[in-house]
Amino acid sequence: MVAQFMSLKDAIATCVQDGDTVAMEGFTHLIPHAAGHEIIRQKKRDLTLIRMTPDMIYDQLIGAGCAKKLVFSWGGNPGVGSLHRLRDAIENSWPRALEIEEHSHAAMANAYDAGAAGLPCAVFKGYRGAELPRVNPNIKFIECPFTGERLAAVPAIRPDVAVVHAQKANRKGDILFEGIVGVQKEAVLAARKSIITVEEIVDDFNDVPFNAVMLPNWAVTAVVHVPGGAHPSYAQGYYKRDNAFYKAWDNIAKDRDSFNNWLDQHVFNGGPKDFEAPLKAQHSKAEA
Amino acid sequence: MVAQFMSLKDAIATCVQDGDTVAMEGFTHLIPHAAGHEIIRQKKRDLTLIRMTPDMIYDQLIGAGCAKKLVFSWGGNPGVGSLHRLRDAIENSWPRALEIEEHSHAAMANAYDAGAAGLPCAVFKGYRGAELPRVNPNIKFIECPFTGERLAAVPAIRPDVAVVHAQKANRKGDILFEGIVGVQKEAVLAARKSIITVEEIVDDFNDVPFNAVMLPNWAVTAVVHVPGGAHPSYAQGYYKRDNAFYKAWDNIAKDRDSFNNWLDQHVFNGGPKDFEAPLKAQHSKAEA
Amino acid sequence: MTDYNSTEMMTVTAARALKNDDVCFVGIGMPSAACNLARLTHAPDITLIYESGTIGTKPDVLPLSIGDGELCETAMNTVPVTEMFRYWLQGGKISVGFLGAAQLDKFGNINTTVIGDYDNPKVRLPGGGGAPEIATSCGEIFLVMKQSKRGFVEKIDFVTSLGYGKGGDDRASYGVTTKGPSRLITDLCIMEPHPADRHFIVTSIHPGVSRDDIIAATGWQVEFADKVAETPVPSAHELQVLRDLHARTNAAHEGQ
Amino acid sequence: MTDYNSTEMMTVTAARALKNDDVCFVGIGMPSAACNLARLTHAPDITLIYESGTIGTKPDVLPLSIGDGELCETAMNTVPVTEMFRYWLQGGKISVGFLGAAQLDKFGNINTTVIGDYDNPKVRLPGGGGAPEIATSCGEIFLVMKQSKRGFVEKIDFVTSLGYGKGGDDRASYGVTTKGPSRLITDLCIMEPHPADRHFIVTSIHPGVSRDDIIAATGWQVEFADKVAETPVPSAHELQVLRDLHARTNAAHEGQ
Repeated sequence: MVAQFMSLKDAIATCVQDGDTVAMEGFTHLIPHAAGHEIIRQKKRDLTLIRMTPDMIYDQLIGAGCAKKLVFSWGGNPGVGSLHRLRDAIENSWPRALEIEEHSHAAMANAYDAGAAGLPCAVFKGYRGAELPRVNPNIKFIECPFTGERLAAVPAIRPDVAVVHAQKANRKGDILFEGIVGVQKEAVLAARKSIITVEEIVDDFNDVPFNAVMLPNWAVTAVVHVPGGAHPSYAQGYYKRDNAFYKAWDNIAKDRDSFNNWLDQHVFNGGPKDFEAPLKAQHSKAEA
Repeated sequence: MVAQFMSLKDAIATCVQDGDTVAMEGFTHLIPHAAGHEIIRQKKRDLTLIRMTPDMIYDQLIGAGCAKKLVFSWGGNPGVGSLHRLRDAIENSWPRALEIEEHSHAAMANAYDAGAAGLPCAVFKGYRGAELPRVNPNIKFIECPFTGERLAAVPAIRPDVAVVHAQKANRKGDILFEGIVGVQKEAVLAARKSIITVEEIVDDFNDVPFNAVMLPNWAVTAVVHVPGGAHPSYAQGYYKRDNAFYKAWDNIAKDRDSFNNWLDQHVFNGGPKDFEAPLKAQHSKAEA
Repeated sequence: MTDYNSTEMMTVTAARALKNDDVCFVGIGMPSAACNLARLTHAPDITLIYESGTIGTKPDVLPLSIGDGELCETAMNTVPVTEMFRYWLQGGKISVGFLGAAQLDKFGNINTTVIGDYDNPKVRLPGGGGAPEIATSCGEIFLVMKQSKRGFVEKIDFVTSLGYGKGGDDRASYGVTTKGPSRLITDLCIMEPHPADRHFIVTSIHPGVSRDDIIAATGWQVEFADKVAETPVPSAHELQVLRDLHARTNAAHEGQ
Repeated sequence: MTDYNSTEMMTVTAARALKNDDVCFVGIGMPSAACNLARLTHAPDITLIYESGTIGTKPDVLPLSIGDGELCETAMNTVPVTEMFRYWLQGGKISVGFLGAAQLDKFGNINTTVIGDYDNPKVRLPGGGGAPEIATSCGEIFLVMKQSKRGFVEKIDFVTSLGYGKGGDDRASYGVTTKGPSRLITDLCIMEPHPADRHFIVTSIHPGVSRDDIIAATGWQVEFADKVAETPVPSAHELQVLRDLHARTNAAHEGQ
């Protein structure tokens, strides 16, 4: 069950089925945008999308009608404002109704940790005095059997598929993450199947530090070479966050028509190769 | 509350009191042997000693009469055999009776994790069908509030003092661990006070990888420069495990008199400077 | 004296509340500006932690998100997000957390979830993110928010994060042992909790602001301390550092 | 044919039980020799994991402890011990665990804790270490142990780690869904669990060993399969690799 190298098209077609629970992670850094576009292109439907910060990537999937449910903890465009497609789905059921399951970051992080650790639930000091437990039946409380302290519990996250972006794979399919590593490793370990898009495939990892954040090839399903595949998010050591595009997204997504136009132009008539372009532009600018 | 640079003598005198709960960690690698000797020299008494693998370091402390209780999960000399001083204490109460609280590795690792995470207990899939829960009242079972699955629970480890050895501190007192990092970071974060002995003090950590295993100076109490301080354990990048001494320990510790002689010669009439000697010998042998 | 606007006054006042040995959980926006201003002026050794996992970060420009590359590049160490929330926040290692809100009540309870009914919202806000556990796990909380009748309300629509609950000892009844929102810094004044009942009391008014200005911008009945101080104005140095920081930030974010 | 001793026979037989795509949790001593022999012969891609946190290690000499520097230096990655037990072992990522014991019963339950009474032991053994959770979390367990009446007993003094419990479906009654001890490899034979009752049955006898030898070295009533195989002897290549490994190991450990 060692990782297979695949095209992005084949990886999504093989690993993601309609109705699946999908966690696409990356905490600001290394967000798998190219994979998100491919899911939209393949018109996957009825997905339950899990992600701490739904962000532009899920704004796109939700606006494109791929999702029936969202599990999340903070649904904004960081430093910019609202996720308009997410709000339109929640407030107006456009393009379809969206069920939500809302948590705090601490709950989601613990739930990924529990998923990776093979536990049915995460136990943590959370939600004390907060109102989410009233509206989310997946938040319960238990007592510490030693102290009697009341602790929050949430179900472990065990997605059908995890999709993440990393800097490097070696030729065996082992994966290396560097920088802000978020919950990606946990998401992959918690999932039944996983797709890892990477910036680069290298011969070996001989120069990697002992305690680097890595995944062995036997813990991964598909490895896909997609240079620039995190754009407009970033890949530490490769390219920077395209903050200007995050700001521009506000206008693109505000309006259904402009969103659909953008989708037609950049997703339905696009492909993973397009992700190399902004990367090259950034490089040539840096060199200029 | 930033880390203080201290002598080993002052660090132990300041941080370790009679009756304290002390966790000296290091999983085969980076075991703080020099600090152990200093605790024996200062004749600390009635300590509750916590450690996954009591190993030679606790064999010495127990044989020297420092401990009233041991919390542990595997009490042998790895690859060699018994810890004779530990067995003499349990089987014959020599030099004094030793209370034991016995766990599995998984339980201890989870209990350190829970201690670092500020939780009162650790919840994990453990002890299923095992007999330790019959003899250890600190093992209980709870039910997952979502699935009903039965899960083990143990109290979090929250020591008064954690003592660990690391490769490097910078001049601010930030700490770097590399290689087999065990549960050291967790032990320090779980403890009220901590002593870190280090191989080397460097000007800065500019060349350290983003995701290295580190502790910031404000999470540490005392930093002590003790080159060779892990011997006969090892420090990756500095010196190797002295496997021959681990084998020799079997004979030294087998007999009470030979143990006491060893203690007199190497501990009561020794000091942290002695730990540099085997290190130099190893270097000169390597160069020869 | 240099001219300054009310946002600058608020930012500088928030920055001054931070000490050199604080370990601070930083949110995006004003908290980030205030924390970095503190670091660049009176608190050079302050530890800034962003929930993306960066510990001891010293960014040259303010991040747009909580996970810009600059945060990692300048950090002492970057840990997984799971570790950040488990060992560092829940583990009680953070001395100060900064929070803002869409709605706030007089006990410092905050709403960043919805305006209106949860299941049928008038406005869907981003949600809690880190706030529910930041509010209870940090040593103390500084609230920073521009005053308005819409934001400072008698009853918030949703309790995203706990302040003093219903006041008095209510916070402790949830098993919370941390101090809670010890300071509320606005564009008009500073408020601090009543020692027993825990509702906010105005303890310092920014220069040029009247009591009526504060009352007009607050949805609850405002209470003033017996002795109300005048908030010290920003120094020329603080303003310069803050404006340089914003100028660098704007240049960096637009330039991409 | 090359001469070999019974330990070599046992080690080679254990090594042959491992597959190229196995992810194996390796204990010190014989399991370590068997796993590395497999890696150096028919299973070059096998993933060896030591509980010290090293993943995919390829040591040139056998470690004395489970945490020698060689393990880390040759590993693909080294993780904290907390992560090893939480994400990798408990997370169900390990296909095979190797365990030995001081005492073993016919259902593969093992004792590495005490001989005699727990509170008043005749012999205090090292204890469970990783074994209680290795026994239940790995996909399957290979038991490796030299046979003797003292070790292979009708009733063990302490159940350190679960095998098939009282037999039949008892293992599953503890909520355990993994396969359990699917193979017991001794210096005399191979035993495998009865498909329903789960007690061990001799399925293969090492060359030169008689049924009486096995019976004489077993504290429970030995059962033989209808068709008992003869265990294939070690090849010259396997013996050479194993002996070279031990020679390198002895030189390395004595030379310090």
